[in-house]
Amino acid sequence: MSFKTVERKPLTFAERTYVPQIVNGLMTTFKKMVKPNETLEYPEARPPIPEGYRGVPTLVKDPNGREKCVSCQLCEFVCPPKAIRIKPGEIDPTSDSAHVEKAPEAFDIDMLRCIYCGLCQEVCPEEAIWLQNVFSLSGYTREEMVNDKDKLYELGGTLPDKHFKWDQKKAAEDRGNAAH
Amino acid sequence: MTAPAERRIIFKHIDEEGYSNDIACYQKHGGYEVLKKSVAQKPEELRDEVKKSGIRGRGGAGFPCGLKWSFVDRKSGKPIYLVVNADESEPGTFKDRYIIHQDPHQLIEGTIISCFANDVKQAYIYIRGEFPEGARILEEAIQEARDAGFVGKNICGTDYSCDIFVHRGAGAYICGEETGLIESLEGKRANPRIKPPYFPAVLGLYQCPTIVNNVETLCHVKHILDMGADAFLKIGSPNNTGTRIFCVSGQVQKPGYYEYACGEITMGQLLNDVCGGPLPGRTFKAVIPGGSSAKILRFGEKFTIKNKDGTTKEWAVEDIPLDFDSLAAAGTMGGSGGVIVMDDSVNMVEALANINAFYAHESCGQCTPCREGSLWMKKISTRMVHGEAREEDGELIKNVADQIAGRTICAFGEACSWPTQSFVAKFGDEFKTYKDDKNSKPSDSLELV
Amino acid sequence: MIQPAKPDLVTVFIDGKEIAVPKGTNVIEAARMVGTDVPHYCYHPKLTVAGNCRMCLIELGMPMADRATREPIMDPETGKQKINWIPRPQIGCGTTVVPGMHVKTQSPMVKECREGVMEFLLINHPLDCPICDQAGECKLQEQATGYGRGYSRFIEQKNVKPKRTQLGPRVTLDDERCVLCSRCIRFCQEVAKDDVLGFVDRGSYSTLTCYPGKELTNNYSLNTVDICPVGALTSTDFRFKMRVWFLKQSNSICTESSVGANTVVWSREGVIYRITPRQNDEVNDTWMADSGRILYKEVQSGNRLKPTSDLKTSVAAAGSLLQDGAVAVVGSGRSSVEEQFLTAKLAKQLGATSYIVARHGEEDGLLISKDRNPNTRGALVTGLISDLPATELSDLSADIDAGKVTTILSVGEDLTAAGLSAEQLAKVTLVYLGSHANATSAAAKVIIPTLTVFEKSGSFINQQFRLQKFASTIPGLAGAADDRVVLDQLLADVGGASAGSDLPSVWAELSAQIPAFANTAYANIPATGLLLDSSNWSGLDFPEGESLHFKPAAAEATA
Amino acid sequence: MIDLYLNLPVWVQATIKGLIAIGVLIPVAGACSMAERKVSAWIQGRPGPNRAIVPWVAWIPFVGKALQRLGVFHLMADGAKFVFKEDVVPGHVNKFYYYVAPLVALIPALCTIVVVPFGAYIDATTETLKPLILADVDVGILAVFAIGSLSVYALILAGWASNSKYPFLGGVRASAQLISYELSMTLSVIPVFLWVNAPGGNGTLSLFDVVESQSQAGFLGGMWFIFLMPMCAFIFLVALFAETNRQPFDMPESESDLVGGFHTEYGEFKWSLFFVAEYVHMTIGSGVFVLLFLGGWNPLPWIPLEMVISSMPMWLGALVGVGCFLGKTFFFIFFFMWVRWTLPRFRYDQVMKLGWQKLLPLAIANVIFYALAIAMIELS
Repeated sequence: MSFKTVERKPLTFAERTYVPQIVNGLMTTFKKMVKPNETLEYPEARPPIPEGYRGVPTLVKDPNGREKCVSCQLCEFVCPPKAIRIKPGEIDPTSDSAHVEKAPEAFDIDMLRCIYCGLCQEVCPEEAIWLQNVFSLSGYTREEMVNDKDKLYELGGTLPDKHFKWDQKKAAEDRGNAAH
Repeated sequence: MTAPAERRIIFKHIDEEGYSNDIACYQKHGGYEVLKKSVAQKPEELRDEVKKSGIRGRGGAGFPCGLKWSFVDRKSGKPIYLVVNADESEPGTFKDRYIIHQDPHQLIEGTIISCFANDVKQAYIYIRGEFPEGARILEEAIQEARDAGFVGKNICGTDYSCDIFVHRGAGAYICGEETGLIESLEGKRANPRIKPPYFPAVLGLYQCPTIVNNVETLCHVKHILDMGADAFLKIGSPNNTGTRIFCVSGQVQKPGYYEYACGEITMGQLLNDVCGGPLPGRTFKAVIPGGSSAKILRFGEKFTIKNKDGTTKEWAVEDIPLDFDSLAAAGTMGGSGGVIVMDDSVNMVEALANINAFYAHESCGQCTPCREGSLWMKKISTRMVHGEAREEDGELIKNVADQIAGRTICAFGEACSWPTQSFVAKFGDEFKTYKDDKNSKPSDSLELV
Repeated sequence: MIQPAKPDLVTVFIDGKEIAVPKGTNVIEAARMVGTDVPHYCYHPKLTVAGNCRMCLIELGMPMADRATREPIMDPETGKQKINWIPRPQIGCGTTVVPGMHVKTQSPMVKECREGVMEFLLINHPLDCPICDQAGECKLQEQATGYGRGYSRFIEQKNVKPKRTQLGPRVTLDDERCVLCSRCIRFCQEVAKDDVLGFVDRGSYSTLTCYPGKELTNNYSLNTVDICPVGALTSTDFRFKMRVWFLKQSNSICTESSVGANTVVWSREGVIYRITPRQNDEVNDTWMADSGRILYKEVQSGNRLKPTSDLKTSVAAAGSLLQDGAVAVVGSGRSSVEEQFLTAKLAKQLGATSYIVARHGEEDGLLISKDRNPNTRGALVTGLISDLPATELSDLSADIDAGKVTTILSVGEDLTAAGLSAEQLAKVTLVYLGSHANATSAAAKVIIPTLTVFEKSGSFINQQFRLQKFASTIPGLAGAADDRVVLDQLLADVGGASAGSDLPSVWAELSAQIPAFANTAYANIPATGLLLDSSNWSGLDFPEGESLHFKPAAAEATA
Repeated sequence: MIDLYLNLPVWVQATIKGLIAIGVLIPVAGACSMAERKVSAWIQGRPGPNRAIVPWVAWIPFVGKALQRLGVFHLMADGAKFVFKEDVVPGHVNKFYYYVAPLVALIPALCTIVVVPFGAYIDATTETLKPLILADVDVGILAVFAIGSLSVYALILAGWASNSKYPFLGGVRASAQLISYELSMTLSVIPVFLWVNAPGGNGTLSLFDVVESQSQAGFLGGMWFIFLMPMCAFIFLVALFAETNRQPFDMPESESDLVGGFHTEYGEFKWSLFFVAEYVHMTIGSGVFVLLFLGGWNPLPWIPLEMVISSMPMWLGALVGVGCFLGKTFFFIFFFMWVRWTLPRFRYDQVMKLGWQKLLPLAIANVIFYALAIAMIELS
């Protein structure tokens, strides 16, 4: 025996006519009708974006304004739809962040390909790529939908940093081995 | 129990009034007589005599000298070299310097005899770079000996010729390691060689068979051949023959060098009776018996030692006879004879920081565990004394040391990890509580080497 | 019990597996033969053993024997001879096998040693993998996955060392990443014979540097980058260009000289990023010259010939030119065997004399020979030429002046460089097949753009008469045609019998017509090349002197 | 004005009245589509359509905004869209019937209005209440049923002409369903007319007379038929839902199983005609229900319209009557929508079962019951 018959309570006459149920249903919907709306009137009203929301991928700078991306191309590698394209480059030796050595020369994310999976953010060893709260992105041409480096930094802005690892590195370089 | 009397063989004349390091004085005290006697014998006989005497190397490892000589590849057709290791850099050791400064001819005589015994035509004295005076004295002494016909062509009128050159070291602890020394002697960085295949007895200096012996060992060779192996065997205990020079330093009343027959004196006798005990108002806390790389002994700890007949005996630190085997049984080593004494005023973390700083500075940087590990240990112990000690640091530093010992090219791996291992093993509580220890002086003012 | 091995073989037991290895093999190589990887940094099979990384520590044991009687001591439990394990770990690279040796490469002690060494190597390593070009082919990364701790116990300040040191014109050094394995130093001493590298400072502060006043300028400097197990030595050319995991590897042959160094070409999406040597112990070991590594730049050079009309039209135009007038064919020592064969066929069909131009340069006795044509021997074997070529085409020059030649087909050769004057070129009708523009292409009536060696497949015959194949590494320039196709179509156009231009067809013909290639098919040429019978040409006086794995016939005879 | 109108020939008057009726009905149908969206939105807690706005209306303070929020301009946008959308005709359809079907749907729907009175006024000359109706014919309800049920042909035609399986199924369902419920519906109004045509009166099927009989003096006379004959009203209502293809009876187009039912292949203006027809149906059906059971233009039970408007000018009285009627009708239209967004759609077999096995026996029993009851009253 692989099944069990469930005893059901026999329906009363009123129940069998369904009329009380229908009336009940009508009451319910009427109550709903007079209640305030539950929907959000986008775009005038915007939803609160929860923490950790995976919106449009962006590039961020550290609080000193240094671009965090070092073009390690791990995001390019991990990106499932191959939306990311990076051309690595060397940082100008006269620059303040010359000690970082490497930065992207070009960084494109094709938003027509992007699936907002967040793997790029997860894989980024420099915490440079973040899926932030921009959730609606539109354009008239395919080209417009490819975010280049400038656009990505404009979208990303500056995020607080906990580590300042490159600053520490530079400080250590300045201090030399004498300290220990 | 009072200490037995000093038995000076090598330092017999060293402290005598008017004893100088010129050849005339040396000959007046019977110098070069053994050489004259030896060159008349067959080299094999000399080698057998030395082997029979059981003399163990005084450089630190305590390897039997006769055995070492027997390893030398005499069939290769290549010249055999003898190198005198006068690169005395083990902290706490200063015996070789005294021999060189006070009695260089004793060394030269021992060297030439050894050269003759091993058919060596060319010997080098590799002297520590920080001993410029010693080098000068040696140069002069060799010149005197050469002029007297004891060194150079046709020694003592025979057709045997052997010359000695003094080579000043490049100033590194690792130059005292025999293969490092050989590399340095060849004019390279003193990076120890891998063994196999570079055993000095086969592929040593200039890829030729090479004997590397300590200063004190070679001096003993002279005395062995002088008194005969049988007489030498009677000094000291079996397998630990001859006398040893103990260089006592640290917090005792009378530090200095003392020569005793091996195993004749215990640690307690040496420190309390010979050296006058601890400084007023202090008690002994620990002692390192054989140079800074030897494992430390903590006063108050007990050692259960197995006798040969199967019975056991119990030793306190004070009861340990100062010979190679007894110290090894107590978990440390006779090493180079540098006895470093610490009393209760010493904080062990700070002492270890000092030792670690030395070894980190001296690591040659060739192989990974010692190169990275020694500096890491230094960084940990330095951080501790600079006020950032953590409770787990003791365990960490010991674990780092465990990762070094036994995995390096040369013995430096052990040398730098044994102090840490033993300090933490025996004074682990001090490492745990260092941060809260009232007696500690965690500040930058603590000067490390 | 040890099986009686062949005299030159030694039986050893690695992790219990018995294997007979040649005498003198070290434990790492022996383990490799049983398929066990012993991790290492400083050891390199082509360099002397330094034994300083301590990563290859293994446990070593010998069968126990009674000291006095030499009787083996048996273990009653297993019935086998007891093994006397050495309590301290030994290095695998510096330990050569002896009969009956037992090795443990996977024991807990070995694992602990490796983990310890890994931790030590990483504490002062900057861990800047995101910006390090070695990432992806870094031995530290590889071994860290197996033996890394996963977290750091090191809370102190890491050592600071010089970054971005220019060791030479082509090599950039990041000292912080260096694990002081000394491979580069040994390479410079032992292979390049240019002892310029060394360590300064002591202990953990040891730093790799050039000797004062010296630079790493030798033509083999980039091999130090190849053998550097970490990201310390980087190629200035390749630095920060592309991550290696994106790159496709294709086997190729260096065209710099007749040595024919085996190479790997690394490309991504039709762009070549670097060329590295490929191991071939008979030709180039694991080395190649720096000058051969920049040859890929010709693919994107500005003077590439671009198609102006479709192939059919150009071939028809060329064909009609070649059919009237007295024709001479100038083939090339840079063309592949297949192309040279087709060129010879075409010349035969046209009744033309065929030439190739010799190119000579300075040889370095290592991997660059005097003959700078990668395939002079190919021209001899395929019958394109019958004698050694000259650097100047004086016969052809005389024929032009005498009016005996009115049309010249040049397969990628610049005739002005081969001694013909501009006036002489103006006198004749020129058909030029080639990938790059030059004075000859400028004077040519018909130009058919073809591919560079990186864009096509084929084979070369090097100075040892070793037939070596190369594969196309990137798609060809749009519109440019494979030389083979062009030659084949030209042949068909001038009335010859075309047997197809694809490699199997050409090779079917080659193996049928050329005795040296009998029973050879392109697909069957081994990756390390196929040594051909060179006795037919032993009388020729080839220009090459001695190099890494090559001795000229004369020297061999005297030796 | 009224004189002028009354002096016009009868056919001109009829035409004018007809145009006015159509002019009201079609916008009402449009408004229904709007209302449907709004009602569904409110029930579902949404604001519903609220974006479209004509610029110059937007400039009116408050009102413009309010109208926009109400979504009234979507109606215009929708209409414009239907008119201007590309007229796509699938290749596989039977063109003639395909084009005819929407017309067949709309024409009967609009025709029924002819016999439906939508108000009443006091004729100044006779001082009696006269209906506002296009054609005050005696067949009344019969005409409504007769013409109204013609619309099923539109569905069948559309389903057939589309030459595609879903529309075909939709058409088949429509025909079966309409026949099933037509019976109950017709039976359900018999008691009403039995009551109205009490013995002694002259027989009538006029809807005006039905309303009149709900505005008599006395308790029973002023009582609306919904109170007098609730079962009739119930059966009529259920059948009405089925007849107008409103949920839960929208079998012909049930989009969950038939994609779009009979109009799957229809688009743009032609589709909108079906739409309008459905809403017109609904409007007229509601109107008939109001007339039959809710006292027509009488404002409240026991308060006849005559009583309210006797002192008013004729035109005002007429307006009040129309207002009462429209108000009730609109409520009913709202009721239709309310039900739509409350009840789920029946399964087709349930629809058939309900129609034949439940509603029809009930309707027959109902007729018998009221026939007997009325006979008893008459006899007593």
